[in-house]
This record gives sequence, structure tokens and C-alpha cells, in this order.
Amino acid sequence: MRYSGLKVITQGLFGNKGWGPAWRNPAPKPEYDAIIIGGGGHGLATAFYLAKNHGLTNIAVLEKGHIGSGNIGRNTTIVRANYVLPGNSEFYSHSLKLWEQMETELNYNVMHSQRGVINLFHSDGQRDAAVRRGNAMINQGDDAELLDREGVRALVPYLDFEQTRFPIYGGLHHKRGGTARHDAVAWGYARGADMRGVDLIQNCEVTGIDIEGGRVVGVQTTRGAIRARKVGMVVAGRSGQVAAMAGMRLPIESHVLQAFVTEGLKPIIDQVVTFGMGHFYISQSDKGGLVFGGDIDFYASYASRGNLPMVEHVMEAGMTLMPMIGRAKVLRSWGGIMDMTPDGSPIIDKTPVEGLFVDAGWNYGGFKAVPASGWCMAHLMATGETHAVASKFRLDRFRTGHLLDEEGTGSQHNLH
Amino acid sequence: MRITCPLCGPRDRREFYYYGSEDYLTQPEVGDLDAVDAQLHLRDNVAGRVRDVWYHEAGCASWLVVTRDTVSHAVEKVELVANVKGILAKTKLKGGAA
Amino acid sequence: MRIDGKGLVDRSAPVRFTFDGVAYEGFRGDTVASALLANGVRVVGRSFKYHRPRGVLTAGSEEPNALVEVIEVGQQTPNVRATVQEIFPGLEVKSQNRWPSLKYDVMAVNDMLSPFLSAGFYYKTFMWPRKFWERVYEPIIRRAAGLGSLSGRHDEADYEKAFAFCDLLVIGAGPAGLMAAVQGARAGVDVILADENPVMGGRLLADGGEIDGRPASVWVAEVLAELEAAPNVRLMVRTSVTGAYDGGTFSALERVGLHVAARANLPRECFWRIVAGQTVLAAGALERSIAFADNDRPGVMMASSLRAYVNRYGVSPGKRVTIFANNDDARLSARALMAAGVDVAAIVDTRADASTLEDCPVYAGAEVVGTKGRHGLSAITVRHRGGEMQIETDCLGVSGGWNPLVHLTCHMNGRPVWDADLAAFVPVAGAVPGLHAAGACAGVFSTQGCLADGARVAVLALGVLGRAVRAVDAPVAEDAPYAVLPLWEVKGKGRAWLDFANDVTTKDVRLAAQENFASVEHMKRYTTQGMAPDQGKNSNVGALAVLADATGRSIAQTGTTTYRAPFSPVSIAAMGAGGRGAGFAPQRFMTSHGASVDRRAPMVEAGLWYRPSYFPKGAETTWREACDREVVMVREAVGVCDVSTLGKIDIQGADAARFLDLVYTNVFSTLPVGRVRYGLMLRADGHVLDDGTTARLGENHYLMTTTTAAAGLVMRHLDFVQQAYCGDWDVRFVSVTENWAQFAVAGPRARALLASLVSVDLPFMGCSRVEFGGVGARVFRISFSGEEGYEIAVPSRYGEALFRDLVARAETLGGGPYGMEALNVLRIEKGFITHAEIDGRTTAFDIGLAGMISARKDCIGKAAAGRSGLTGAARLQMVGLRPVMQAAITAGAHLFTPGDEVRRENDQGYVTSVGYSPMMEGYLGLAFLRDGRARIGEMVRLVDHLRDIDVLCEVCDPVFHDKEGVKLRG
Amino acid sequence: MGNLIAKRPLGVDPVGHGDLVLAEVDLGRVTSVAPFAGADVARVLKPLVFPAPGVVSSKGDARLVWTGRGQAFLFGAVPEGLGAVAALSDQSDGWAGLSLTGTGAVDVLARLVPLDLRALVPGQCARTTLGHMPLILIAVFGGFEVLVFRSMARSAWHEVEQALRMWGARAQC
Repeated sequence: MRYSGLKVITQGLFGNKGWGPAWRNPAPKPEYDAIIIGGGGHGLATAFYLAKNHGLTNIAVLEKGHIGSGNIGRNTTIVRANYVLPGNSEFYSHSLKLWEQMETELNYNVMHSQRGVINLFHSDGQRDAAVRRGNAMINQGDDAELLDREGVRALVPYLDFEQTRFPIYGGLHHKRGGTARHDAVAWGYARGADMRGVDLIQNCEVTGIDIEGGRVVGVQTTRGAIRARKVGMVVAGRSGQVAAMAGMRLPIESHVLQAFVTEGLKPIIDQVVTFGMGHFYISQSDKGGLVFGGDIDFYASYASRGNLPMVEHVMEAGMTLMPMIGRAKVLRSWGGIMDMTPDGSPIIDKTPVEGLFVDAGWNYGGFKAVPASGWCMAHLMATGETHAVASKFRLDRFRTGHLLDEEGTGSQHNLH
Repeated sequence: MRITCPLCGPRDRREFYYYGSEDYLTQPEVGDLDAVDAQLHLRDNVAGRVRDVWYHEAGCASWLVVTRDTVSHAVEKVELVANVKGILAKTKLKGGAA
Repeated sequence: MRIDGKGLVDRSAPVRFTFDGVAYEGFRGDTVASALLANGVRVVGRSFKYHRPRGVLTAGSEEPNALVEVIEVGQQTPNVRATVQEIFPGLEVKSQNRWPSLKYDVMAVNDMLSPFLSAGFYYKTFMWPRKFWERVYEPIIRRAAGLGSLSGRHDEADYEKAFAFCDLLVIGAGPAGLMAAVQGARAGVDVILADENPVMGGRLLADGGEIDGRPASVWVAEVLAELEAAPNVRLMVRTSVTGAYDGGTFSALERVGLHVAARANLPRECFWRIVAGQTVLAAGALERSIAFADNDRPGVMMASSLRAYVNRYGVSPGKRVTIFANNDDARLSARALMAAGVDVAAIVDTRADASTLEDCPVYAGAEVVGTKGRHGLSAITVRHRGGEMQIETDCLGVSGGWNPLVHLTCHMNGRPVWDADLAAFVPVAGAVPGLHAAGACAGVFSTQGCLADGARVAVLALGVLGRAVRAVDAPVAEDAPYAVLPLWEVKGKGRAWLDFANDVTTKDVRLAAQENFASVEHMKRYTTQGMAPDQGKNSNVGALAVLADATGRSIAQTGTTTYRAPFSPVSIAAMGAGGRGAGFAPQRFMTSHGASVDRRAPMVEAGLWYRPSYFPKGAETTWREACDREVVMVREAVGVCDVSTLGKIDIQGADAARFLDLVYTNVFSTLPVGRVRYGLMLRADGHVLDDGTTARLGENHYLMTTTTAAAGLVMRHLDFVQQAYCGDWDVRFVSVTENWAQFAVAGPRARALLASLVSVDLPFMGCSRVEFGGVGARVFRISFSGEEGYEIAVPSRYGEALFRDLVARAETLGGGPYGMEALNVLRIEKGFITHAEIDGRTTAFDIGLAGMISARKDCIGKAAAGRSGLTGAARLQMVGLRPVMQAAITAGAHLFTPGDEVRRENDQGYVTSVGYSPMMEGYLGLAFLRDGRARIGEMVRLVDHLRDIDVLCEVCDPVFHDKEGVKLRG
Repeated sequence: MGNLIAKRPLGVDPVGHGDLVLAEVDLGRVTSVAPFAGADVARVLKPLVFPAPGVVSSKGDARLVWTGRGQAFLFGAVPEGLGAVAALSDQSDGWAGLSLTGTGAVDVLARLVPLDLRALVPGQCARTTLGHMPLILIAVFGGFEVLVFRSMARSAWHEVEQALRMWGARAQC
């Protein structure tokens, strides 16, 4: 069923009785052309683009819980293309372009809001780094603008320009950056994939990967064995466990990233503001909650919950940067499990097992990557070739030293 | 989260710095890229019992091997790195011209 | 309506406050809600989506409707629960989410449009035209959404955080909690008893029953007296335990100063981190509603809150009250109201076999199917065996049963289980290690049961603590069985609210199911049920029961959403207490700070440190003028600069030399005593960690210098290497950064300056101990400027005096102090690197120092540095840049081959550092350029889009000044 | 040159509330002592003993305060021969000393220090944090000595003083 404003009105007049299911609940078939393990944002987008771009529709997405129950439903919804290193630049640039057409492509309002992202800097050295980044963005064909202190003040006057611990020198303004409604992205891709014939199979946990003679032939699941000659592992947060089923060790350690939302408030923060010195970022959801977060908890974890030291650090950062949020009350905190790689950049690649592909290692930046990740993973699975904009996301780059270390923090999984 | 430092006793997580898996304790030999990969990158990344390396940064400056559960966050054992047997044996140290 | 002779408020202490500008009077002990109800105020807010008038629903922190703004001079606090906020003289309260007024709210038009605003409608529309989302639709949606407002002004108030430790933490001071605390107190362990209310007693005060034949409040007072007298017990009132974390750690929010007018130094709130050996959770239970048509009108309240208002505050929320319930407990409210002389119009009990003993009409097997009253309830429609009837009533108490407050037991990913007998979720034992639920939150609902359970569970917890004790005998109290017949919704026409705070009705939940948002998480996210300020405390169980019904599953199969901290909302200011302004990170001051400030030097952050940017002189108006002068001063005379921020590590022991050989790429064991060597350190992954000089002070004694930024990092690294790899080596090290103030004296007249102080003749890269007037000092002949240079270190107490002295001496030689700006230009001229160049991605190869990785030995990072990706022509290599025509250039610009199109694919590198060299009368840059060393002499195009710079530069050797080091060596 | 003038890390006057006093203290001579492998420090240190973790060994005015793995700070004169058996470094100027003594010292420090301070009694010490600052905390009769990096002394003073003020205001509430 096509969605539109007119449909909302006509349905409303008749008691909303005519809305059909957003997707089916199919039983798994014994065999598919391809299987995507993981019904999160990346997995659903992969399925969608396999169907849409490559005409592969006899495929299934296997999700152990309900679709969108991983990090796509547990993030701070920021969308941006402001990377500095070649390899990342082109990928996130491509992703942002896909975001800009997502609503049309999916016929689903994901509330992609290009309200702008402002990265603050607090010293001359940080300004130089921001300028380098901004120029890289422009060289890539994206947008960036340098704000001085007064330029920042004009946009976000509520910052503490007088007393904050690390004075605000200026900011890098990425106007095409912004936010989106995270769940809607999962639902939109799910609905889009389902409409094209993809089987979305929920409550179906993969328990084994069947490999014969060095190639993948199917998977074992809690709902029985399913055969397929192509299998994509798209399970960020659990990549290590799924890869282990294929006898692989990945360059990934799982960590918990906490985030927070306040009670609903009238509009007060209009952009996404990031405070690098304090590891703090914030935006306001359309419902009115301030959505904010900071760094990962720094210890390996699968608990999807964190501890107080990072909670307090994030709040203290908020109080030094924008003490006007002091009276807002945190309503809820949560933790997502992040695939942290040794250089902070992701992996979209073949594996040593023929027909088995991996899309993983999104660190804490996976949300904005959803469309391009799906696009490139679909390309890889369909053609066997790495997509041009994901050509650096190789599995063996750590071993060879061809790193994509945006932060320059080195081969330590938790520092990116 | 609280970690019982063998020297300082039970302390809040905020006093500690986390490095990563105990794989970091194995220093690779020059030329052995598999060992470099194993030390720096590849991880079992277990959802369950792990041994990882922490530093009592705000305390006694001891490096620790902490045996704990990544799902429950329960801490089972804390040892001084310096007392963990086998690290030196695993590390074929070539440094130190003196 | 105030009831004489009832309640625990202080009738002798009237308190005036305002609500929406109108003055009201209450008594000390009243909440805003109780005082407004006493004054007959029924509408206190507007709902989130449909802007329907809303009144007080509950008497606790779970309140979804009565959210207000508390106004102060120049500041305001949004979304304050009127049911929690205590009144005090001068308190100013405003309703929120309405415009222009609470009574006439324009956005109430949404209520008429509700058929089109069903669950998730916005996902299906507002997509066209694309640009309209940010410009039209989203701004309208944002303005309509949200509840209260922030002021937009800095929160200048005081907040604090604190740590507390105890053997036994008891959360909640109702019957179970009080008994648990008594048990702990008598066992002699350290006890903390925390309760969110201003007075302890919990439901004992609200229910107003008897214990041991006397009023419950008397028993509470006696118990509290005992606890207050016990030295091992700490009572924390107004303290809500908000989260359970690992290792027995709990977060709690204490409302310290919110019940009084603001006063100096009194924190508004305190955020506690409580570490407990064992914990008894006695959080109680919350009454739940029943969904029926128009059940959200002001005057429809939770049945149990009615007796709380009567017994605690002496207030009747209505003149003619009705009760609608599916359980016996609600009868307590009817009895309390009648006992207080309030007219109870009827009891509508859904159970066909309900007792009819009360002295009022009881309709058994009946349901409320509708309500009337535009701005407050005036009548209800009841469907009973005989048909439908209307009852005129201004207050309806609803009870759908009770939900144990299992929240804290679920903060570590535990899930509660469905208890069919109680028709409620109950906690699973062990879900939070060391935490034991007792009383109502464990599903024990009678007062007698709670008292006994509190003692029983405390005995269990004390046993874990190694205190074997016997349970004290519980006093005698009400012990009626809890009889409930589950009913979640009264089906029928009209909208029946589940989530009052987010305006979610049963229709929304059914629509979600119809659209296959059938998992409880999907339903929650699609309808927003449970995402409002009460986090679904009032609606979660009801909503999932409706979802279960709509999807043909049981409630147990449907499951719950995840409970997460905080239990009740916590202000950012409280959790971030201390972070305001400079409190976010410690400030580090050099000993020369005051002397630099005296000279009007702008002090700038360098990590946590503050360093002088430049020292303005005379008529200089820009930093550049001062910087240029200081550079020339150092090149031609002598300059003095405080370099104390560099890390200094004292390394001793028989294996010290061997240790340095391991951590540095180059060899230090061959360094003669009395000499200094530049060293390069790698991370384990083969990239540059840090650089600096290390002096050999004695055979087994070295002094290592690190960069300012990496001082802590290097210390940690040394500790790691030593403890992990060479624990058996005899090497000891300690930071002495803070102990020494160190000053660089650089320039052609540096030697003259030094000679005026002390007689010492040092070769380049030599070091020596000296004495100044009895003060032991160290002199190193090292230079970061390219001039002949010395660094003089004295114990920090003498730092300021030495700095002033050195500057005075320099001035007599035509020199003076120089700051970070000049220091930066000087080092760029010399091609010396800082963390602008070694930014964590840089290899020794990149900066032309691959030769420093000794082939004779291993070192940390050597194995990883051997990877193919870390060397070679594809790497960006450090070079110098000189613009043609003396044009200005900027750091952060990117480099391109002239003639190439400026786009990412052609990117050749970038500029790390730029300075204007007054000596060379032009800008100099350091840059990383693809295969750069092979391109020296070529031209590159430098482009900085952000600052509109596009110039050609010559690629040069990075050392611009004194390439042969003649000046350095003197 | 003439004599260099020595400056205290802070140079502030004591503040307090009731009998609770926060003051800057002169630490005197402080030397870090890290015994070399296998060296017999006990003989040289007598009558002090090299302290176990968290312990202060004292005799008269001389104190040996445990400050970390294999390390203690010696307050007072350095016994002859100690340098042969242990790595010694002068720390007299590296740390600023504050004292907080009187009623409420535990409560005030509980605002900043993540330890159960009631359990820290004279003769004991701890390495921990004061807010976000490295801390050597020494329990003394009636209160604590608080040692922080010299460069952070102002921040430390400010934080303790602020905690003290708020505690005082609560007491009056």
C-alpha cells in the first residue's frame, strides 16, 4: 500500500481500518539465493538493495529478535558526511546522498532532517584539524563551512562562551548533516524489502553456518536449516559470535555505548552540536527530548547497559558547554553494543569462505552508514566485487597496515 | 562497576583505564605479521568470560589482568600483570642492547 | 477540598504560592497537587498530543498529567511533578504545553483532528515536497510537541554529587523497608534507608490503617525514632534511588533544596553514588488504571491516590466520589473517603461476585463506559447488569490492580515474570546481584505481609553479609488477601487512554498490531506508548495486555519492554554537578603563570595546562606583531620560555638503560653520562607515540622528557612495558613533572645569560647539575628553536622567582620572554615536529626518521612498523612548503598537483602547521605530501576552500633555518 | 645571583565551617622511594618500615607513606645509604598539601573521593582521585591530608572549598 497524506485522511475518515501490515510474517523456505543474517538497519538495507538494484528477490533476512532491535533502534540518530580520510570520505558522501532520497525511495517518512551539524573546536590546533576535515569534505563534493566564535554564537547562543573549561574558538558547520527517526529507517527498509518479495523472518536465530569444501552452503537456525550459496553476516554488535560460527576471528571487540534522552521540551536545540574536548554531542528530537551521548564505556561488553562514570562524564560535559540544559531531566539511558575495530572504520568484504560476506565493524557510527552499507554490501554479494566507494573497507587492512584511523588513536579497539 | 585491585582493594571503575584483551600482553617478534595481527587486531570477543588488561591509573599504577564476564559484568578475578605467569615466556623479548 | 482533622500537613503553617499567576494557600507538608486539589483546582495541564485538559492522576512521582514549570527569577524548571513538588512560601508554578492559556489552548484543535493523527501517521505523510520537511512540517511538529520549556539561560545554581557506602541499602521506607532497616540496624551493620518522600512511612501514611491496634503513623514514628537514634543508620529522605549498576553501585537523587526558596550555597539536588554490600528493594507497587472511553478527564484519578490525599494531606479530591475497580484494595479508598465524611456516590466493581458491604451503592459486575465534563468530570456512564446509567460525580477513583515496582531489578537486563494470580509482573530473584525485593515490589500486597517480608528479606541479606540473625517479629496489621480480576480495557466506542502522558489510546495499540508492529518493542516505538515522562509506569502493563489481546497472545508471551535507568528522571545538572565552567577538568598552572599574566600575556589552554600565547609590548595591537618580535628576539638575542609542562620521568636502576632501549626506537644504553639524546617512541602498532629528549644523569639514572600532550600516555606506556614485558628487570621510574619548573633560554645570547647566572660549560646535548644560591638546579643544553639553547630546571617553589630573574636578565641582553606563538614559528622554521605532525597516524617513515629505528635491537612497535602499509611511496611524507609571492597559507589546506582538478581523487596531502617567519619574511608550512621527499623542488597547489586560499607552493626540505645546525651547536 | 624566593603552591588562608578547617600545609621534604630489586631497604629505613599498600609507617615526625606499586613517599630526612638500595626522587615541590580536619571532614570529602572514608583511619593512606585529580590521601587524627599535583592545587582547593560551603549550607537547612 502506497502511503500519502491523502491516504492518511481517507483512512482516518474510515476509522483507520484499511491499513495493512507493514510487512508479512513468512515462514522460512528451505532454500534462498541469498541470506542476510541480521535484521537491523544494515541488513534490511542490504536486502532492499539486493532486490531493488540487483533484482535478487529470493532472499531472506534472518533476525533473532524483531527487526530493528539492535543498534538501529538504539542510537542518537545523527546523519553526516564529515570524514577526513580517503576511503571514508567517498563512502559517507555516497551515504548522505542516499539519505537525501530515502523518503522517495522507500515511500516512508524517516524524518530525515538536515538541520546541520556543528563540530566545535577549542584551540588553534583543533581549528587546523577542523579545517583539514572541512576541506576534505568539500574536495569530496560535500559541504562544510568554518564558523568563528561569533558565527557559532549566532547559531547556538546558549553555549557558555564565557566560563566553559575549553573556550569555544569556532566550529565546523556541516549543513547537510542532521538527524533522522531511527526506527523509521528500519521499518522503511523492511517494508520496502518485503514489498519486493524479500522474506523477513523474525525470531529466527542463526546457530551455525554450514560450510562445505571452503564455501558456504547454508545456515542452521532456531527455525531449522536453510540453504543458500550466499550468506551475508550483518550483525554489528554480535559480529564476533557469528563469524566464530564460520571459524573466523575478526578484528573486532564489542563495547557498550550509552546514550540519553530527556523528557520532552519545547524546541531549544535546533542543530546537532558536538563538543570534541568533552566527548559530548546533542540534538533535540522532534518529540522534544534532548538526545545526547558521549564516549563508549571503554571496556568490552555485551550488556547493552553502562556504568556511572561515563554517565557523569557526559553530564559534566553538557554542563560546562551548555549549562542551560541543567534543568532538563534525563528520562532514559540505554546502551548499544558496538563493533569496535582497531582503526575505527568498518569492514565490508568477502571472507576466506567462498560465498560468505561480512559487513561489520561500524564502531559507533553505523546509523548514518545504513543506506550506503546496504548499497555496497548488496553490490558485493550480487557481483562478488567490492563497490568503489567501499574499496578501502577490507578485512585484511589491519594486517597489512592500510589503516583508516580517523581519530589517530591507534590499534586499540576502544579508542575510536 | 567495581574492581578489586590486588594492592588497593575494591575501587570504583572510574579509577581504572581499560586497554583490551590479554592478547596485548604478547609482544610479537619482528617479521611475524601473524603475531602482530593477533596482538593488535584479532579478538575472540567472547560474550562471556574474558581476560582483559586494565591499569589502576588513579591508584597504584598496577597493570592488571581482570577475569570477568562481558554479559553480566561480574568480575571473577583480578591479578597483577607482573604476577601473571607465562607472559614473559610468550614474549621473546629482543629489546635492550645493553 | 480540605477535610478537618485529617492529614499530616502542618495546619499551623499556612503557605502561599501561585499557580498560573493566581495565589493559593496550602499548608507546610502539602505538595502543589494536594494544595491545588484542596483549592478545587482541577485542570493543571494539557496533554502532549491532543492538548486535552488534564488533572492530577496520582499522588506520587509516577504522575503523568500534573507536570508544571517552577519559576524562579531568570530561571525555570520544566516538567516538575506537582505531586512531588512541596510548596514553600513564594513558590511560583505555571502550567505548560498550552497557548495562550491553560483554559483556552489553541492546539486543542488537535483533539478534533485525532482520526488523522493515529499512531505512526507521520511515517506515512509529510514526504512531499522534499524540501518542505525541514522548512514547514518539522518546525510545526516540533513546536506542537514537547512539554515544558527550558529558560535557555545558564543554570547557575549549586548542585552536588557524593559517594556513600553501606553494608545494607534499603530502598523505600514503607512497611517492608522500615522493617528491613530495623533488622539491619539491630544487627549492627551500616544501613542506608532511602525514600523519595519527604517523610518516611510510604503507604502506611497514605493508607491510614492500624498497626498493633494503633494508627500506623504512630508505629512509623516509633520505628523512625529508633532508626534515627542508631549510629549505624543513615536516613535519606527526598532521595530516589534511580539506577542499579555493577558491583552493588546505585545512583540516587536527593532533592536537597527544592522544597525551600533558593538560598546561597544550598545545593538544589545531590546525585549520590551508593555502594552497598547488600540491598533490600522495598519500592512498593503502583496502582494501574483501566482503559475506558474518555478516562482522561480531570477528576479521574487513581483510586489509591484518593486515600493518600485524604490521609496524608487532609484533602478530598472531589465532593462526590465514585470508585471503579476490579479488586478489593480500592475499597480502602472508599472507606477512607467515607470515614472522612466525603460523599461516595457509588462503587463500580467489575467483578460479578464483588462484595456489597460498603455503606454506599455498589454495582457488581459493572463497568464505567464513559465520562462527561469538558474541563473536569461531571458524570460517568455505568453499564451494569440492569443496563446503563449515569452517575453524577466530580471524581472517579480507578483501580485496575497493582503493579510491583520491579524497575531496579531489571536495570541489569533482567526481565520480570508474569504472575497469573496477581495478574502482574514480579521480579526474578538474582537479576541484580545482591539485591533482594521485599514487600509489594515482590508481589506481597497486604500490610502484614509487607512487614513480615521486609524482615524476612533483610535477614536473608544480612546472612550474605555474614550476620546470622533472627527475623524480628512483625507487628500485626491488615492482612487481607489481594483479590483481583484482570480487566485492562472496557471495550466500546470512543477513545480509551492507556498512556495519558503521550496520549496513546487502545486504538493506537490495536492499529499497531493491525500493521504488524506486533512485538511489544515495535508497538511501543510505533505508538510512543511508554516513552513519556512516566516511562510507562502508569500504562505499560495495560498497553501490552491490549496488544496481547489484539495479537491473540498471552501477556507472558508478549513480554515487556526494557526497564532502564533512571527509575525517575534526574536533572542533567545533578548528574553533571561540578562540571560547570572550569570544573569540568582540573586546571594546571605553571609556576610562571602569575608572572606571565602580570605581563598581560593571554593564557591559552594546552591540554589541561595554561600557557602564555605571547607577551604584548608597547603599542603592539595584534598577536602577530608580538609573535614576530619574539621570534626575531630569539633569533637575534635571547628569549625565555616556560617549558615546565613537558613530562619529566625519572628513571633509575641497573636495567634502566636496557629499558630505554626497549621503549625507544634508538639506543640509549650508549649515551654517555652527562649527555642528552633525542628519542622516538612507537606505539605497539608501530606508529609514533611521542618524541623527546632523555638525559643520562648517572650510570643507572636517566631523566626522560615527553611532550606536554603525551606525558600521561607515556607514563602509562612505560608502566605497561615494564610490568608486562620486563617485570624482572631492575628499573624504577616516577614522574617528576610537577617537581621541577623548567625554562628554555634560547638565542645567540643564551650563553651570556647563563654565564651571568652560573659558571657551566656544556657541549651541545650536554647536561649538568648546578647550584643557584644554594638551590640545586639542572641545566640541559637542548633546543627546540634551532638557536643555541639551554633549559634550566629548578624545584617548582623557585620557579616563579627564576622565571622573573631569567626574563630580567634576558631583557638586559636585548631579549625577553616568548610565548607559544613564537615557539611554534621557531620550531616550524627548524622543521621540528609537534603533535600537529605526529597526530597518531604518522609513522617514523613519514617524518623522515625511519633511520632512527635501530637495526641492532628490538623495540616496542618495531614488529608492527614493519607492515607494508606503514612505509613506501604511497604514504604521505613530511615536507616543508614555501608559498610563491609570499602569499599567506593556512594549516588544514589540502595539496594538489598543479593542473589537476581539485577533488578528493587528486588529493596529494595536507598542511599541518603554518607560521609567518619574520626572518624569511614569508609564510612557512609543514605538510604531508604523497611521496613528498621525492618531490622536493616541485610545485604544489595549496587549496583551503574554507578560507578562500589557493596558492602555489614550493616543496622544500622541512628544515628552513640553519640546516647544518651551526647555530644550535654554537 | 641572589637567593631565589620560594613560593608555596597556593599561599591561601584557611577556611572553615564550625570546627571543620581546610588549610594549606607545608609538606616539608618529600622523597619518593622505590626499592631496587632484592635490595635490603629494611635495614636502612629502621625504625620506619617500607609500608604495605595503604599503610603509613611513622616514627616521630618521619613518615613513609605508601603511594603506589613498589613506591612510598618519605616525609622527612633521607637516611644515609637509602639511595644505594632504592631509587630516590625529590618530590618536595611536586605536590601541594591541604588538610581538612574537624567535624564533617568525612562528609565533605565524600563529595569528591570515591572511597569509603570512614574506613580510612590514621595510619592509613590511599591513592585515588579528588574529583578528576590524582590524589594521595592520608588519614590523620581528626581528618585528612590531601596531596595533589602542585599545578592542580588551585582546582583542588576550589573543589574542596565548594564542597565545604555546600555542606555547611545543608547543615543550616
